[in-house]
Amino acid sequence: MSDQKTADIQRRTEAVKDQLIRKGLLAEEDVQHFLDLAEEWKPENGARVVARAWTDPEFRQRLLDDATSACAEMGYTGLQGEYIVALENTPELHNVVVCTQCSCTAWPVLGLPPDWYKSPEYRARVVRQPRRVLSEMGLELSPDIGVRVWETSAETRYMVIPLRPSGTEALGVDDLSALVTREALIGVALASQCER
Amino acid sequence: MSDQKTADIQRRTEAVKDQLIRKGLLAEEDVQHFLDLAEEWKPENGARVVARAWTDPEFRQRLLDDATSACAEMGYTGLQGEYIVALENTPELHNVVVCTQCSCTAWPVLGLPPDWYKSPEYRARVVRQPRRVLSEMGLELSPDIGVRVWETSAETRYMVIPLRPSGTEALGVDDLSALVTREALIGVALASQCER
Amino acid sequence: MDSIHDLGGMQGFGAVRVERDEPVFHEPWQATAFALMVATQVVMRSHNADEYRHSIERMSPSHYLQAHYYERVLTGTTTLLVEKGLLDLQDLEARSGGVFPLAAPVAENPMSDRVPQTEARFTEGDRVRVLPISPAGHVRAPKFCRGHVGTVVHRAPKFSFPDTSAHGGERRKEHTYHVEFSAQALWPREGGANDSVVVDLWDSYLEAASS
Amino acid sequence: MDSIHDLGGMQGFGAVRVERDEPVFHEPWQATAFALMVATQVVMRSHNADEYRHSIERMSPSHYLQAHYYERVLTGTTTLLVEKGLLDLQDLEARSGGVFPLAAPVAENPMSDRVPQTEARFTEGDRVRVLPISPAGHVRAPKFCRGHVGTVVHRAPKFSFPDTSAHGGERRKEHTYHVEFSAQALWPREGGANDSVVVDLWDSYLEAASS
Repeated sequence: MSDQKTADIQRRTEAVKDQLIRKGLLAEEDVQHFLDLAEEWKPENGARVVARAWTDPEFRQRLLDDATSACAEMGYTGLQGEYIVALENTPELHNVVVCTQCSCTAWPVLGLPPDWYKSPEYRARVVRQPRRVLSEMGLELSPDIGVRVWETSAETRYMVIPLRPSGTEALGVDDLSALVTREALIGVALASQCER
Repeated sequence: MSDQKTADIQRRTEAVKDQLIRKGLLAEEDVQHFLDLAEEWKPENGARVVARAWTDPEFRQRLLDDATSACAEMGYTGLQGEYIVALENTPELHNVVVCTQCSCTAWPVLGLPPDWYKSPEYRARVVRQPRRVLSEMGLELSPDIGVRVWETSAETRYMVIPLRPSGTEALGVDDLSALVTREALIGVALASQCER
Repeated sequence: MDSIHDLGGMQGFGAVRVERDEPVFHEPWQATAFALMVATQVVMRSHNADEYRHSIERMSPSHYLQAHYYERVLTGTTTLLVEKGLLDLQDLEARSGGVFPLAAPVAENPMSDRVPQTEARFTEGDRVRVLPISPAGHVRAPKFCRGHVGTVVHRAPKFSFPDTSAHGGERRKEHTYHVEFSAQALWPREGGANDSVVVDLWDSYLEAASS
Repeated sequence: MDSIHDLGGMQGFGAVRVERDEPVFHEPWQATAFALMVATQVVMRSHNADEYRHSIERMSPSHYLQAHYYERVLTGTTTLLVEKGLLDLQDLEARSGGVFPLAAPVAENPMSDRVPQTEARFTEGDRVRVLPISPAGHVRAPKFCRGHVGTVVHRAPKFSFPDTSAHGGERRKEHTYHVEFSAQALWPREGGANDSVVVDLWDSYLEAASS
């Protein structure tokens, strides 16, 4: 970098896009296509998968055996969903997902990840001090519960199946899915008795 | 850090100094004392040690056996000079000094280190790519010459004894010492036939 | 590549800040940067995902830490487009009205010399040690687990080996394994007794361990 | 502490910039920061050199990389003075007219549990392996040599063990050794055949190696 000032990030982004389109390497529709896709990837998808697993024992088993096809049968598949593994929380074990080296996430079921997931703070600390990070984020876990942190270092994309909150026996799938946030699917929160 | 702006570094420094003096924890003379000392620590000291080693075989041997006392007998001792080791370059081996974790240096013989020595660039790269770093800094070494990088990770403080340039047989100690720069004492340059 | 991107276990960072009801994109340029990152790989096929990840790793550490995620995305993608001659840096700088910082060039000799493992060498329950490798080029074994012994808890399918595919090498596929390391083995005085970290590791990164 | 300060071998950095005829201090505050760093340790004895080094390690990685060397010096020193109750941060911020960023607190449980080695266990020519330690507190074994085998080329005198003295532990002294690692062992595809790196390592960091 010279002593000149760094260009505004918005103008840098526009310059790349404009030049790719001007040279015919990409079309405006290509860009729009992936923005439309990004709208379809959202944590509500993963929440529906979880709610169904809570209420349908056979689906739960299929999800644990082969989450990629179990999610695909609900329509959640595609980029960064090529090999999904579902991690079921139990009263003894809590699962948390991170990508320390970049910010990989199961897009079709979790959506594009939030800024905190992509931050150096989360990526550096959650593998070393998971209980402390979770506590700072509002989730206090008993020392009796083991914490298993899953590092997304290769091509597996993870989703957490949180514990079904007690007192939700009467709820249907739609109401249940409303209890599952993006944070719960990553493992930094529990499924809540209060709706999202 | 809050959203407020970081205070100017000059004002931060003055605030610390003023408060230490106001509280009687330090005196203005204490601060001045170490600034005066810093003036005495300079690469010219190490250059004189090298020139003497080039011309006095017994001193050279004492320097290689116990550089701490050999330097002390010339008056170069004190802070960060408690245990000095002299590294003699040979036609087959070139020595380079670094401190990857902070910026330790033998103050009494080398002086306080220059900014490049303290930079992340030098500290990160010279242990991994010493030939490339030296080359970028203007020192091309034949592949026949081994490079030994000395990492100042504990309490040993190093100084390099560069090779005496050819054609300097007629020079006395003062003229010889003028050929030895701080960079030569660290090992990123050779002693030069041209004066500093 | 031993670069700033390999953050797992690095200390000195503060609290994780969670934004309530965070939008997917905070500003329009972030959406564009995201779409360009995917479109260059999927539509243009100008580079693969491993080259892309490596391009971000090559950013200067200071720039990496200061940049928002989608600035890293744009920087890596643009670096590759410029390196491959598809875009011109001077032109981009003229159009954007300032310096356009890119990532550093690929190291010399970046290609992995790990022996390809076409057949799975390990299975669930096996104890494995992560090799203490430190290659100049792309690698996906995080530093925090290198040299440590863990247990295979799952064998995943074969996936393209990133250390070669990031550098134009032959496409080879290897199984990856979910390897569980006890937290106390990784960080003896910090890790909880019941806690562990599971890392997804290619076969080539591992050797059999007895204990 | 696995922090940004442990830079040896980290990739992604650019060229080393040498300033011709560089002055010892570029601005008066740098001289003051230097003098305060020494005077607090030597005159006030408010902290020792190991606490001081560790205080700089605790700076946030982003601040560390952006700060000039003497800003790191001032930040570490001031952090300790505030932690020890000798200076008040709010007062310093009021006087300096803005935020005064300090280093992060010491980790929980930072004290080393390495067994003290009062007698030298190694001698010149011995092959030794650096233990793959990753302590929460201060340590002076650089990451790039951890887990690697080298040869002792010199035994230095005993010096205070930094991992305990940085955290108020008993003052214990151990020999350090100049341990030579072949460049090809550290970086297989990059290191020159005749090249090596010598690291000065406390006895406790090492174990005997057969090969």
